[in-house]
Amino acid sequence: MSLPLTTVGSSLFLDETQKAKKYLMSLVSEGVSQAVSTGLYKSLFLARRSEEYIVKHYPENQMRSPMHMSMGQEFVSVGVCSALEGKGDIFASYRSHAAFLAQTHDTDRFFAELYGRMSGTGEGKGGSMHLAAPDSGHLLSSGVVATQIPVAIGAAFANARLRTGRTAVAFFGDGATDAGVFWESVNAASLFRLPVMFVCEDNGYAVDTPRAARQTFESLTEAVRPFGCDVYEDDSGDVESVYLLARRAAETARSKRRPAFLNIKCCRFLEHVGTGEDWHWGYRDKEATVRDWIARDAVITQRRRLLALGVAEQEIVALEGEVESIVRRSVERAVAAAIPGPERLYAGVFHAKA
Amino acid sequence: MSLPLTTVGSSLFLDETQKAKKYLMSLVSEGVSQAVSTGLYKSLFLARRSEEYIVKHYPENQMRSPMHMSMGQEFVSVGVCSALEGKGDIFASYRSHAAFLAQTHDTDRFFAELYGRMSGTGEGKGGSMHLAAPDSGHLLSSGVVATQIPVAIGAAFANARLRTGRTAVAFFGDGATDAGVFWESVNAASLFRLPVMFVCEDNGYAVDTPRAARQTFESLTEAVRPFGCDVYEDDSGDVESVYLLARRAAETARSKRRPAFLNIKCCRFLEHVGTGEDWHWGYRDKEATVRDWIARDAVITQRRRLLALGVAEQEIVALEGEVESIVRRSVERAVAAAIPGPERLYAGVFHAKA
Amino acid sequence: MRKLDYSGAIREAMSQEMERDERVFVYGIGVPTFSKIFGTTNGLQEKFGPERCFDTPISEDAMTGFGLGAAIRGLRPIHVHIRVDFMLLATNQLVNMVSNYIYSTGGKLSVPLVVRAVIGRGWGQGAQHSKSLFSNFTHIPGLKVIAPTTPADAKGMLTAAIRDDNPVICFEHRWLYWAEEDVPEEPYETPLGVGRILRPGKDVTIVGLSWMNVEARLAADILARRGVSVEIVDPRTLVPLDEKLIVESVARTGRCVIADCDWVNSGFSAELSALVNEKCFGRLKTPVRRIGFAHTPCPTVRELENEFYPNAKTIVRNVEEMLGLEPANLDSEDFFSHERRFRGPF
Amino acid sequence: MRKLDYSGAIREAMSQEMERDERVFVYGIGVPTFSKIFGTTNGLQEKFGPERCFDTPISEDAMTGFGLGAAIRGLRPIHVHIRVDFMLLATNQLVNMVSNYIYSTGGKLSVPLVVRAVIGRGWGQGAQHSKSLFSNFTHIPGLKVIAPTTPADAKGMLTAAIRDDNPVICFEHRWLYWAEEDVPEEPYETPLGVGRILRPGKDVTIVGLSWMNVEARLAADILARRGVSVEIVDPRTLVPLDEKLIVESVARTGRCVIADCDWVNSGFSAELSALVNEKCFGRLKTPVRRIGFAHTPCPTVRELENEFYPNAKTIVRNVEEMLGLEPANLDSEDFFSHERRFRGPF
Ligand SMILES: Cc1ncc(C[n+]2csc(CCOP(=O)(O)OP(=O)(O)O)c2C)c(N)n1
Ligand SMILES: Cc1ncc(C[n+]2csc(CCOP(=O)(O)OP(=O)(O)O)c2C)c(N)n1
Ligand SMILES: [Mg+2]
Ligand SMILES: [Mg+2]
Repeated sequence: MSLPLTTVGSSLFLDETQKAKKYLMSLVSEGVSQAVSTGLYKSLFLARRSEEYIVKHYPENQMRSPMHMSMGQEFVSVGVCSALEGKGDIFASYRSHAAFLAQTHDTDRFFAELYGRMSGTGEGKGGSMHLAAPDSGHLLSSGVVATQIPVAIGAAFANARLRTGRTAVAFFGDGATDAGVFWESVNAASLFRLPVMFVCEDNGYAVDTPRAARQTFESLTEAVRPFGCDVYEDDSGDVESVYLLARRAAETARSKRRPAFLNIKCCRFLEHVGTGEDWHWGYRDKEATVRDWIARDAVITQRRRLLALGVAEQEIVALEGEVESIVRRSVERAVAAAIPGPERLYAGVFHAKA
Repeated sequence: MSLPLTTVGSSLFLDETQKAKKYLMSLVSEGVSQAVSTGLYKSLFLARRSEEYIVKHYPENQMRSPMHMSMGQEFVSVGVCSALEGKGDIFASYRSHAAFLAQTHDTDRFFAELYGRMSGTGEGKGGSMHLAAPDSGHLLSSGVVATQIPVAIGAAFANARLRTGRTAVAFFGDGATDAGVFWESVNAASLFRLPVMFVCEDNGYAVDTPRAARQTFESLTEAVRPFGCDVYEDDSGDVESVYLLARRAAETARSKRRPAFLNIKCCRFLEHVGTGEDWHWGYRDKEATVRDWIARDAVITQRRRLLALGVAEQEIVALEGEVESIVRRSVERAVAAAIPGPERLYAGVFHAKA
Repeated sequence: MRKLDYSGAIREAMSQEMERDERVFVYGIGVPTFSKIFGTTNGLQEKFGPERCFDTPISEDAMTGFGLGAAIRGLRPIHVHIRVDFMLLATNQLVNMVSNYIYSTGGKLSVPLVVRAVIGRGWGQGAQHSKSLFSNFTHIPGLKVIAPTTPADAKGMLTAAIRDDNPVICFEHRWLYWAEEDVPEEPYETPLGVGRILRPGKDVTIVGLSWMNVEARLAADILARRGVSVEIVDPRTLVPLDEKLIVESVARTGRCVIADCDWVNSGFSAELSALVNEKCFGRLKTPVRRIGFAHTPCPTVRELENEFYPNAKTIVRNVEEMLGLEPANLDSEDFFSHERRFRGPF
Repeated sequence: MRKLDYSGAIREAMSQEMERDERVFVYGIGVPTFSKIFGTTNGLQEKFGPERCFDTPISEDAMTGFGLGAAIRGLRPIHVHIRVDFMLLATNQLVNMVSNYIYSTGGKLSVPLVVRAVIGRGWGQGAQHSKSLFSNFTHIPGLKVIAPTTPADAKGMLTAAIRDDNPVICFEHRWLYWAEEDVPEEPYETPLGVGRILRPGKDVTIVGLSWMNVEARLAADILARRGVSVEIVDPRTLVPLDEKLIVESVARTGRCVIADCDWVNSGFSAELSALVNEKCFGRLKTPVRRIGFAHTPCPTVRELENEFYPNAKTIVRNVEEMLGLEPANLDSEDFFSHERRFRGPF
């Protein structure tokens, strides 16, 4: 299966290897090991391929639920979750496929949930907007804008009290910063000295409403600063840049016991909800979006970087093949898995002691 | 009837008339006419005397409802409402006695409401926390923290649309700035280009919780700035200073079609709710509070200023006597007024077309 | 008369009232943007400009207070929520402010605020996009609550709501947007507080709320084929309720099923059941039955959704039991035509 | 055993559970500050430190999410609201998040969160400080709801709530804080979901909620003097409800008054009435009656408050009517002892 989007991005560097290499290296300020670079690519590719499978199979109408695709934005959650090396506690919005996979790598439970199967994260009751695998540090995703944000600070409080060494992370869109609860949460986190990370996946739109139609800040990041966070901004569109930033932010947050706010610019490649493109809506300019973002697709960039770092193409292809077959098998397993029987309806409203 | 609090304040300047005069004159940056100075004093005195009557009569248990006294803070709403010369639309918190009287001067309906009489602003149904005299530009007061703030921006929108020439003003405490809805409102007002005034009566406490236990801003005012308001701060404790500031802010807001945020430091002289003092709670230092605020009581300061400006003491005494008898008569009228009969219970749940 | 669908009827009511009265405006998240709230705001911004039809930040709490403020200072706002679930962020303003402003000012003031909230089953919407919550608002004195079922009612009742000087919450089930019928072109008011007999019958009364009237009609057709005559009463307005219409119908038939698209426990169906039982005491042949959502959060997966949501079949089975009839073979019936019609993503 | 008042019982439950389990903590606006939530948090900060008993900003929405987050990551939070009215700011978190977290994770997780909400008449509290809103929460699947009446129940049920792995909302009527009785010193659980017969009787069942049980007892005493035997059933837990206890009592007496301290329309009393009517069909001698607030916002002035709130007299009159008795002369009764006892400001 080949992806139009990926193809667009890859053209950028095709005939200019030297320039590309220099560009790629310039994107990050410090070095990361080749293993990390490869790991980041693997995570990115896993998220991308998984969503490509969703795009492919969605029309079959077996995943019967609204999907908010991460495509194009994966580098944010991949960068952050990787930086936390599994010690993150992730709270995400409905646009949480990438965050879920970056954190858990668990395509089996992921697809099972999308297909509404017993083997899914919530035995099909949750669906795409309510993914949760707390055993792997993905605590929840939520379909009501900004609702996950205060929950993350409560988890940060528990982590601090119980000394779990885990760092709570709230992922949310720029639209969530319209909501009062975002500002309440930032203030409370700072007041309680909680090393929580607020990560804004700033794609510039809430559905098709641009930031300027919702907010008047010159800089959102600067507006957050007085609330007592350390603030960071990134518009590189690059996973390693985000990775390094997140590492630094997490360290600072832990050592200073202060929340971190990361405003990461990104671009949603597909429509707000659903698996198609949305150029016909007319709210954003295709040419500019392709030029500024899709052509600089972080997945392709990272692949190019591996090549530039001297990783052999066959190695990358092998890795991609491995990921691809994991994804394919997860989809197959999900399709074949048991659908919850009607008796499951009343099960699990309340917690049953094990 | 004489007031202990007033006496404390008056001592400051008693033996130092020259110094006092200089101090008083230095408090304001521009001049105001003597008529305005006198008017401000009259408003201050009206609010103060009215609350002194509440203090006096409250133990009779005929005003049977929680009272949140403005005493000590009157200069904020008096300064602002006077600056708007009756063209303000006022939205206040439960601590709204001074705002109500500064805006309406209507002691009759005020006391009637506190006593729960048919002739009150809400025929006794509203009480101290729900004063409203929309015909006089006091739109509402509300007992749930911060709830009045967004309502003010809606009124500002209507005023702009209907070209009423009125300026909506939200008064609220510093505690209200903990609430998300405050930040939502500031953002929306700025986005919609509404010339609304957000006036924080910053007494430093939410009940007995000091600001530092609730917020982490170095400066609240600076935190509001990026939201697209013009911001102002005042810690003079002086009514003329507030008056001039509010005039300037209102003019700028109207001409630039931008909201204004005014952070006015002040001090609540009495307990959070009720008519007594609260030194025994132990959350604030009596000596410091008296020194920094009560001794600089804005009511006394303004009286001194009138003297310094050459207003004859008899004139002031006459004015005070006039106000006092207005207040006394309003109380008498309220006491004598009709109590709503049981048939009023079901009346007015819905609006009845006239 | 021409045919109009429910979505068009809602739009026409707003458009005509905006034409008639400059003070009327409509706003809310996504109101003028691409998806136009299921088409109900189509063309309004083009026609009335961005001052009278506009988008907002994702700030439901503040934007509800905004509506109240605009209403008490002379405008007539219509605030739209694309899901009642999101309106929960406005609960404080609706319950603590909007509902009691008139009363605590001694009844002298008016609050001409309309809040439109979309409800209803979609397509794997899950627990946060599927609630109805009628009773959470009917419980609050000072709020009027309507839930029109037909396009003609939607137009007339929304018009009445816009002209009403009190806050009105209007619940619109998304599957109703497709329903089509003859709708008068000129503006008209369908008075609030007056219910409607959607179908006369004599064996059993079904009191249907919103979408459940559609299911009730299907059920009535099925039951008619075996000789059971069903009366369907649509209260249309939940507050103030047309008690008389309901009580008289049940007094006639002696049997009552309340079909709600909300949870049963403490739902508006409980209020209706309590009412009917009080007022028809001694005249009921069988206990009142309540039909509604299963008492669980709404599951996402289709197979459980089908268990969660009541439909015509649920109604048929209940009526059969009440009448002591053997369950009919319903294999040839199509109970899921809408479920199939609706297909993602939203 | 020693006597303890309700406020002390609540405090003791929290204190003993905090001692027993390090993960328990209590927080909310004003929790550790001077007024100590009617004394219920006295001494807790001193004993357990500011990490386990703390104040918050006036940010109910965020602080509710905070509780959920702490609960799903291993702690056992108790969040306190000095008025249920302020908890409305938390509606979105409670209804959209807290209630369905367990379900949409397939029932695998636990949410050991307790939310305490103070309700009840005070002293000219007005429309924004006087609500109960039981039904707004009993309507939501996934929330447990309790409303203990007696000090012993308060301690036992709050203890059970703290140990429960599900979200529990605990409603406490402020006038109950003064009630005193023998309360065991050691920690104990009063199981949730089990009601209680507060007074056995045979002529009529009064199902009382929270404070109304106090009024019901007074009414029962008055009625006893003229030979009417009243049974008082206190469900104590509203969700999950002890249906059996209620239904059996009404089946025995054949008469039922539901006495609620909340609005009647769409209130929990409607749910109880619907239930009783369904389950006791044919066994009721008279229609079920519901008693509650007048269907108006709460007025501030005392004279209208007295009309707004039901009390023992309301109950007596209703029972008299149900039994076809002449209204007794009640002039010598004191129906307002608590109203008088309570005196401002708060
Ligand atoms: C409280 C609330 N209001 C409205 C919505 C409808 N809605 C769903 S997504 C969305 C846009 C959110 O934008 P943003 O936070 O930037 O996230 P993005 O979709 O861009 O990732 C809106 C308004 C909602 N889910 N929740
Ligand atoms: C939403 C809400 N939460 C809690 C309360 C309880 N409460 C009443 S006044 C108050 C303090 C408010 O402080 P501030 O805004 O500074 O006003 P001040 O009383 O100092 O004038 C609190 C917490 C409330 N009324 N509303
Ligand atoms: Mg966005
Ligand atoms: Mg304050």
